Amino acid sequence: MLESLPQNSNLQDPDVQSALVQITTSARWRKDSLYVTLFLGPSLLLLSVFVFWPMIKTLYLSLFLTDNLGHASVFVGLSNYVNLFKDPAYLSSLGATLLYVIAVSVLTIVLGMLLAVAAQQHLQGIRFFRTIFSSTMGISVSVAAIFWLFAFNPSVGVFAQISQVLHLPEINWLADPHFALLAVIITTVWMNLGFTFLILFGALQQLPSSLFEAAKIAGVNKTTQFFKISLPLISPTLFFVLVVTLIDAFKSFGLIDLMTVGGPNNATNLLVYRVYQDAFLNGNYGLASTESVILTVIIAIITLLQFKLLGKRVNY
Amino acid sequence: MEMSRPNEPTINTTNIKSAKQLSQYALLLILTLLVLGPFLLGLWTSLMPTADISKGALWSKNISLDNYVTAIKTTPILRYLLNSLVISTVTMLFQVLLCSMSAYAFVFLKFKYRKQLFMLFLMTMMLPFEAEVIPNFSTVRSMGLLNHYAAMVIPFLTAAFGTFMLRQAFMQMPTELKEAADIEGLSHWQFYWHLALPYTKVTLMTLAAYSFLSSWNQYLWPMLTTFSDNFRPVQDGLRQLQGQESFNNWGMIQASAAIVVIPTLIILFVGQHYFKAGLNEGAVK
Amino acid sequence: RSEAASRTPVVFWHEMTGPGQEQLKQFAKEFNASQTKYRVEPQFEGNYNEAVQKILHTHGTSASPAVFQSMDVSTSQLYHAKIGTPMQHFIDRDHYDINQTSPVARAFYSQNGNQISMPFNTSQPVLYYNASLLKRLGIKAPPVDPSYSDITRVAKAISAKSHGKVKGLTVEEYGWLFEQFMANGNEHLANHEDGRTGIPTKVQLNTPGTQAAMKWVRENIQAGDFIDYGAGSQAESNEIAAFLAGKLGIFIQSSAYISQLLAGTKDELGITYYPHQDGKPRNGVAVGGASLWISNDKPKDVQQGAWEFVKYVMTAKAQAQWQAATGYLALNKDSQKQPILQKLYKQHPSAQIPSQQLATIKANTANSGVFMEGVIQERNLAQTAMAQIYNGKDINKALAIAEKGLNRTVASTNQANHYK
Amino acid sequence: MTITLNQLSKTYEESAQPVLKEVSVQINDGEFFVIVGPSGCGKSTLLRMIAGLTSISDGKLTINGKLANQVPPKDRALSMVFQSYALFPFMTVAENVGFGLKSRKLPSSEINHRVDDALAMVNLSDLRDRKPKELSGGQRQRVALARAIASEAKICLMDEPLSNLDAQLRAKMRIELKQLQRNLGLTVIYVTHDQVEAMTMADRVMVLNDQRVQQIDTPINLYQRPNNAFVAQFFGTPQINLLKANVAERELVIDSALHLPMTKTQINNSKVLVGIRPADVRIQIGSRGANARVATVSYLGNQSVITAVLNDSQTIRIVADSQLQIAADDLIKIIGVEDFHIFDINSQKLIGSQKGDVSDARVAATEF
Amino acid sequence: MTITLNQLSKTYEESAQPVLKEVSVQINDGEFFVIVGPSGCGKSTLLRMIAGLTSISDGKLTINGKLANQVPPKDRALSMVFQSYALFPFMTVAENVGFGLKSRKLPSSEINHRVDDALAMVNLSDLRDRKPKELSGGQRQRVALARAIASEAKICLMDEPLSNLDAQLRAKMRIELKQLQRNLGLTVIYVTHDQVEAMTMADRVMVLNDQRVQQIDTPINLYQRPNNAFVAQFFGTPQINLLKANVAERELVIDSALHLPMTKTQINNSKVLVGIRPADVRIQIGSRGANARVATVSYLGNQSVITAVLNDSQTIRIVADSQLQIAADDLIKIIGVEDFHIFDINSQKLIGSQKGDVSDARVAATEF
Ligand SMILES: Nc1ncnc2c1ncn2[C@@H]1O[C@H](COP(=O)(O)OP(=O)(O)OP(=O)(O)O)[C@@H](O)[C@H]1O
Ligand SMILES: Nc1ncnc2c1ncn2[C@@H]1O[C@H](COP(=O)(O)OP(=O)(O)OP(=O)(O)O)[C@@H](O)[C@H]1O
Ligand SMILES: O=P(O)(O)OC[C@H](O)CO
Ligand SMILES: [Mg+2]
Ligand SMILES: [Mg+2]
Repeated sequence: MLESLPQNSNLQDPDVQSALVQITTSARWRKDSLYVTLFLGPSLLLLSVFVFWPMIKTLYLSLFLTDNLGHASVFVGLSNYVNLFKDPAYLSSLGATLLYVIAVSVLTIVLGMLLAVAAQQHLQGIRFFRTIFSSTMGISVSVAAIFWLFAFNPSVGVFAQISQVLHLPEINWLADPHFALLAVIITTVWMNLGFTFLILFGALQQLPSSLFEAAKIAGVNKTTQFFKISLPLISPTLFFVLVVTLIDAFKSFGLIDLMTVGGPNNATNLLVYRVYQDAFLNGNYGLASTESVILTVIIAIITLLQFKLLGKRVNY
Repeated sequence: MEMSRPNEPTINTTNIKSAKQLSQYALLLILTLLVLGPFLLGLWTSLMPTADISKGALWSKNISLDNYVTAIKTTPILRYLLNSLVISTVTMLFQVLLCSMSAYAFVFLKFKYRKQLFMLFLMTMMLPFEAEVIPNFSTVRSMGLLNHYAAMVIPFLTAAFGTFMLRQAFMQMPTELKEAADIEGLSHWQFYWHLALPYTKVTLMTLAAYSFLSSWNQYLWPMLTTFSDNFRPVQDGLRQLQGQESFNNWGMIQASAAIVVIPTLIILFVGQHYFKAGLNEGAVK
Repeated sequence: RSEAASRTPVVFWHEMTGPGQEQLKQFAKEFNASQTKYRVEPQFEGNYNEAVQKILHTHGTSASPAVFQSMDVSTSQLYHAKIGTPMQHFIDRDHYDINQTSPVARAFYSQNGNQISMPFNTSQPVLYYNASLLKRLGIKAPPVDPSYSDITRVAKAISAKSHGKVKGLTVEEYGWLFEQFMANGNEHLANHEDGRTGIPTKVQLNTPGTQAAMKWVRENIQAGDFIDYGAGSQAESNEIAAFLAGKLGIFIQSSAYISQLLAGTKDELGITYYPHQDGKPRNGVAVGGASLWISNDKPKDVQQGAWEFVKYVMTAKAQAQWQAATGYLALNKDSQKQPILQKLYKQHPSAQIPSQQLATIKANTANSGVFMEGVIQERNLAQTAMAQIYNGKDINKALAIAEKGLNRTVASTNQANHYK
Repeated sequence: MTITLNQLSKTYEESAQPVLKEVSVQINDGEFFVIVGPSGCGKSTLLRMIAGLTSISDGKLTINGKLANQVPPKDRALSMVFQSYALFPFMTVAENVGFGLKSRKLPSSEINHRVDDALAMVNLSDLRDRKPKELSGGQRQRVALARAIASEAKICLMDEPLSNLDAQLRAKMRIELKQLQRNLGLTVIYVTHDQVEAMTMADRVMVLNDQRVQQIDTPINLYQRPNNAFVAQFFGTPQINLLKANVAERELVIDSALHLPMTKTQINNSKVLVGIRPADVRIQIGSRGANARVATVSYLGNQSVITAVLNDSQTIRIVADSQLQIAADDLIKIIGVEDFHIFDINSQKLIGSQKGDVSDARVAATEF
Repeated sequence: MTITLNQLSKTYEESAQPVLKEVSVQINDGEFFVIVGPSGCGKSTLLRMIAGLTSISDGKLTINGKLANQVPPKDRALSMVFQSYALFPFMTVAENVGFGLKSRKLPSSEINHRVDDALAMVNLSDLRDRKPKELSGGQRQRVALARAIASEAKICLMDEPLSNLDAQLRAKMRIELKQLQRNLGLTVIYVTHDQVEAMTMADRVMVLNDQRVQQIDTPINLYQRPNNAFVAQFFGTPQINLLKANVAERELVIDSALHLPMTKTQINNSKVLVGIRPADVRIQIGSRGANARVATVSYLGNQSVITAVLNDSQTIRIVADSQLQIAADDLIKIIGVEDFHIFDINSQKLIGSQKGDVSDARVAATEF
């Protein structure tokens, strides 16, 4: 249809444009598909190479034993999976991971929200506090680990010193399997807090003020305003934060490596750390791939659940 | 939640009000202490000689910047910082660009299989990169990217997650704005660049912060793909330092940590003003 | 500048920290200054465990090293992966006098008389105690060849006499130490003589020897004189820091730490042999440490440069320097006469204990180290068992689980690599 | 730029009921076409369908003879004032107005010129550097208007563009809009709920109600010859009186005390609705021969609106000169009506109109 | 619930200029108080200051005798209709209306009852389960209105609550609002730009312009005794004519061909502005003795608005019966005016008013 166009047509000219109304319909689709390629193409390509393909490859490797050099060597079907689920250490890793993820997500969001709400107050110097609250955002894994390793140190750490002064039982935070995970959770939450705060705070700040004015006029108290207006309005953000924290928690690696290397007694041997150990320390790629697949499935299930359960209740 | 504009400070006349304020300040201070505690502790010890720190002392007669001098002089900490800065900045810029573009496509362009493609994107969000390091390692290895910035940047140029987040933001734009733009005859690119991006500035900033931080916090991947200080980013660099000081040179390690934190904190403080209230008010009735 | 550019770069990967790292840098500097053809670039690659896979997986890429250090127990795996040019090749070609190098150390890294890699840093696990502290508290020092109960006595005394301010003892959750308990008790970890006579197909971790060792630790834990620092380099750092700060009395660790321990405190350092089970003679412990390898994926001239460097660090002088700087045993026979070591021994007689220990060991297959793939897994499993036991789990159960896990790993490794 | 609507219908996806049914009209080049109707009748929907913002459920839309159902908005070359303004919040007033032009790559001198003119026209030149949130409601509306004006597209759709302005400004804007439309030869489709606007500006008016077009006609005709009772009621304030009447020979019996003589007699119904504009009722004050009692009087400048109750308790609205001294409960006599319309009582369709006389009502004295 | 504004002023932080200066008034319990003024004059601002949503820059606000400057909005016990509606987007219509009641923990039967009533009043019962985005503009506005109505707070602030409704619905709403206000004894402060609304509903009207109060008075007085030319111009459509005139002995010389006799003579100025309502001008058609030429005629139902040009080229607006056969360029004779006001030509303040006579203009024949 395009051939019927005048050769040097000026598409900017409104008159010509309207003359083209019918013809451009198909041309527009073509133009749109150009945009689609332009807008979507790069991302799609990258994701294919670095996400989709690896996933398939991982799935493949998980069905094999791998040799010294990481090549698939003996097809074993699902026996990697079976062995893993028979391994109590793996099961306890699984449990620890779930515990960690839930604790981190809940604490991060609740505390982040608390900070965000506190920072909404209109007080002199509130900007200073806002800056403080967001400051842990600038603190990275290794730095957080260094700060907290010191704090948790059994001989010179603050916690040890405090309990010594107060004659409390000394807790060997990082070597005691009952406390190591808690120590890592505390550190993670602390590290996450700044970013979560900033996002929630930003979202709260963007809410249309007129709605709160209307609520104030209607005599709605602040608590109700928060739960009935702010929360629904920032529910997309909250949902976003929840998804992020959860997924990120599942992927936690750095703090573990720096603080506990998975110990003591696998108490902090979270799933990703296991993948790392099996692949890059033990050289057992088949097993590590299997663990990767399981990790992926868990994250996928939880994310899907979130979308199913919460996604609908999120107000857009 | 008090939403009145910050530019309208209320003058407090009554005692009740100031009592209330006092309690608000108290709360803020407690929160500040909780947030800042470990950080201040770290900063403080970075000024003390390690010998005193290992004795568990919290006070020393020799408060100085010596640890910083040592860290800068004897370790490649500044190089690590530079590496991270390069990697994170490039990653962030591309992620914001590519994610916003694909998100735009999912919201404002109509095409076949749009829904299915988006589901595919969503799926990638659930496929953690950490679970795919094994094949990805072979990929960058066969691309000859090992021990190079490229290995740490290229796989992260886009993110399903960012796409998801920006799609959400775009969907929250009042439809009237897109309509007005259509009426004005804007091309997709124009709408994307001049309206969609500014409108979602807060989300973009959030994503930028997030992608910068994610990149900055990358740990496993650089650990697997870098083998020399020339390319090692700061997280792994600090880990190296920590490992290298085989008995804890707390002072110097804390100082290195502080050196790493300070620039990010500065960026953070500068970036704060983007989170102003009411950026998009007055658009529609 | 152009002179520097024209040199052939020789990338050297190592896993040394602290003074060891400093000394390696120093060696590289000296070596570079000593000739004009090569430029050795040392790069730290994390701990022993991490380095193995890095080496394997960069092999064949531009990122791979020309010469690298790899730990004792990785030898089997690297050998099977065929990524190094055997040292024997260079030795033969240059008619290098390999006999100047300690035979015990050499033996660890050779197969059928062929030198696979060059022993470079060789350590002994020993027991350290704070001699000054014992004096201060009026506690009798342990004997040079202590039994478990000798140590328990001292540990308990430290804890009691310092009113709990100083912890008596720690034994890191560390697979290497676990292996040494077996070696010292004359127990094989793997069949086929710890892998020396064939690829292991069966392993044991739950033995009378390991149970005795764990009971010993448990006894100390129950007595309250024990402190657990966990596992990994963090734990090592913490125990040393505590020791240096006078908060810990006794610990077991590699001799590689001697120089740091000497430098880190004014207290007098006490060293004994690796403790042994009561009522059983010590069988002796295996050497630890690592060796140097030359990659076979680099051009000839690069490999030549690597070989030159290896030779350089193996000289009597360099080895003496190395021992003084770290605590690894100088492997060159002539090193002991070097003034730097003479001076060290004079100042700190205890610094000689590790070499004495090694010299007094009668080599057998139980105390020559395990030649087996998957030692890292073994160590993880052993460490986990140790952590469990330290935290109260039944010793027998914990060890049995670890043993079962390791057998499974060995089986699947053998299957995957088609070892029969 | 003729726009033809051929049986356009719209049903929103969420709801089953159609919002618009079979709307047909041809809007001519250069015409000022006004759409009116009660709130929620589908005016905005229709406008948005023409703009291409809302999909057409059924029927055909042609612009300049070409089928346009599927043409994207930006290819329709039109401008629009949104009922909800749709301003770009992060741009200043001037940027909002000039943005479309800029993106069409007009020379910047041309842009500046048009922006200045448009802002001057809506009295916003002083506020050109403000952001929307710093504007009053009426000012925001004027920005939206200025944006459409500056675009100079040949078709301009306006959705209640003056609803938030005061009478003076609105009067001024009406005049200027009308001039602009004439000068540029624009085809304007204009939604309003303001009758004065519809009456004074429109070439033709479309009245929408109950999903359907009720009438499309010139303002005068709508007022003088309403198709049905709804249209009659829709125009004129106060609203036309619709009184039930029995048809007798040669007269309509509204009430025992109020009869209207009929000149035409071809009425088959026995009951009808009589439509009488309040301003067409003539009254006398005083209880003598009174047939209605005043219920309320509201003052409207130089006129007053009186509601009075007839004998049979039908209510009638009357516009009287405010000079008239009258108060609630006064008795009045309706002495005649100037014009009246007769509607079918069921279909509400117009049956006939009649010029009356100011004193022709046959009035029976009533006891109140 | 009396509300007293004592010298209230407002300056927005971003701008240097004040928006409102020294606004003082006492609004009585149960009063229907209307605020009018041109777009952007500060009506909404004033309302928001009373509501406590915008801070007061200067002056005192007392509610029931208590200083209220710092009282938070929710403690002021008032309801408000926002100009921009401020509906909660994720709540249905009914939820929007009931939300405030719910959070005040009213019994749910009471809430349902009030919500139903309010929705019925604004004709939205059918749409109770819709979300705001599925509503038309006028429907959204009615939800906002219903929310305020349901609240039954003793003080109700309304910011152009009917601006998006059609005339019929608006008329209905006016009546119902007024009734509601009376029945509940509400104190209503009502912003509008609709004169009819101001005139018919208000007990008193405040006219704002130029940051200041121009006049506070009953509707009748505003119309009949405007304080100044602005107020005079603000009320009445078409707008009052403001003609320049020279003061001569016993008459005002508007134009060589149009003189108005004066009964009062205490005028010291030599030039004044004469304000004449268009409906007060009486004309005759025909060139004989004509003193003006018709420029435009616009048809407004039963009336027509004529603009005519006088001899000295001043323009005059005239409302005439639409029965009158008249067209552009016709010559007419202004034969007299009913009422007129005299304003100072500089201060624009009222100097005097005079009842004229429909045929008292001394008219000289004019050459056109
Ligand atoms: N946030 C603000 N910052 C600066 N100026 C403002 C702000 N809000 C309003 N204004 C200005 O204050 C003046 C009064 O605004 P207001 O909204 O009270 O007007 P209004 O009388 O309600 O007008 P309208 O009838 O158009 O709604 C306007 O000129 C407006 O531009
Ligand atoms: N998205 C939607 N989904 C369902 N119904 C809708 C939607 N948008 C509008 N409606 C309904 O369609 C009808 C027509 O709406 P429209 O906005 O066209 O009315 P309008 O004539 O412009 O009214 P107003 O004068 O109040 O603006 C209304 O009853 C409205 O409730
Ligand atoms: O710490 P090192 O260097 O003494 O080595 C200990 C073990 O031998 C490593 O396998
Ligand atoms: Mg509408
Ligand atoms: Mg307003």
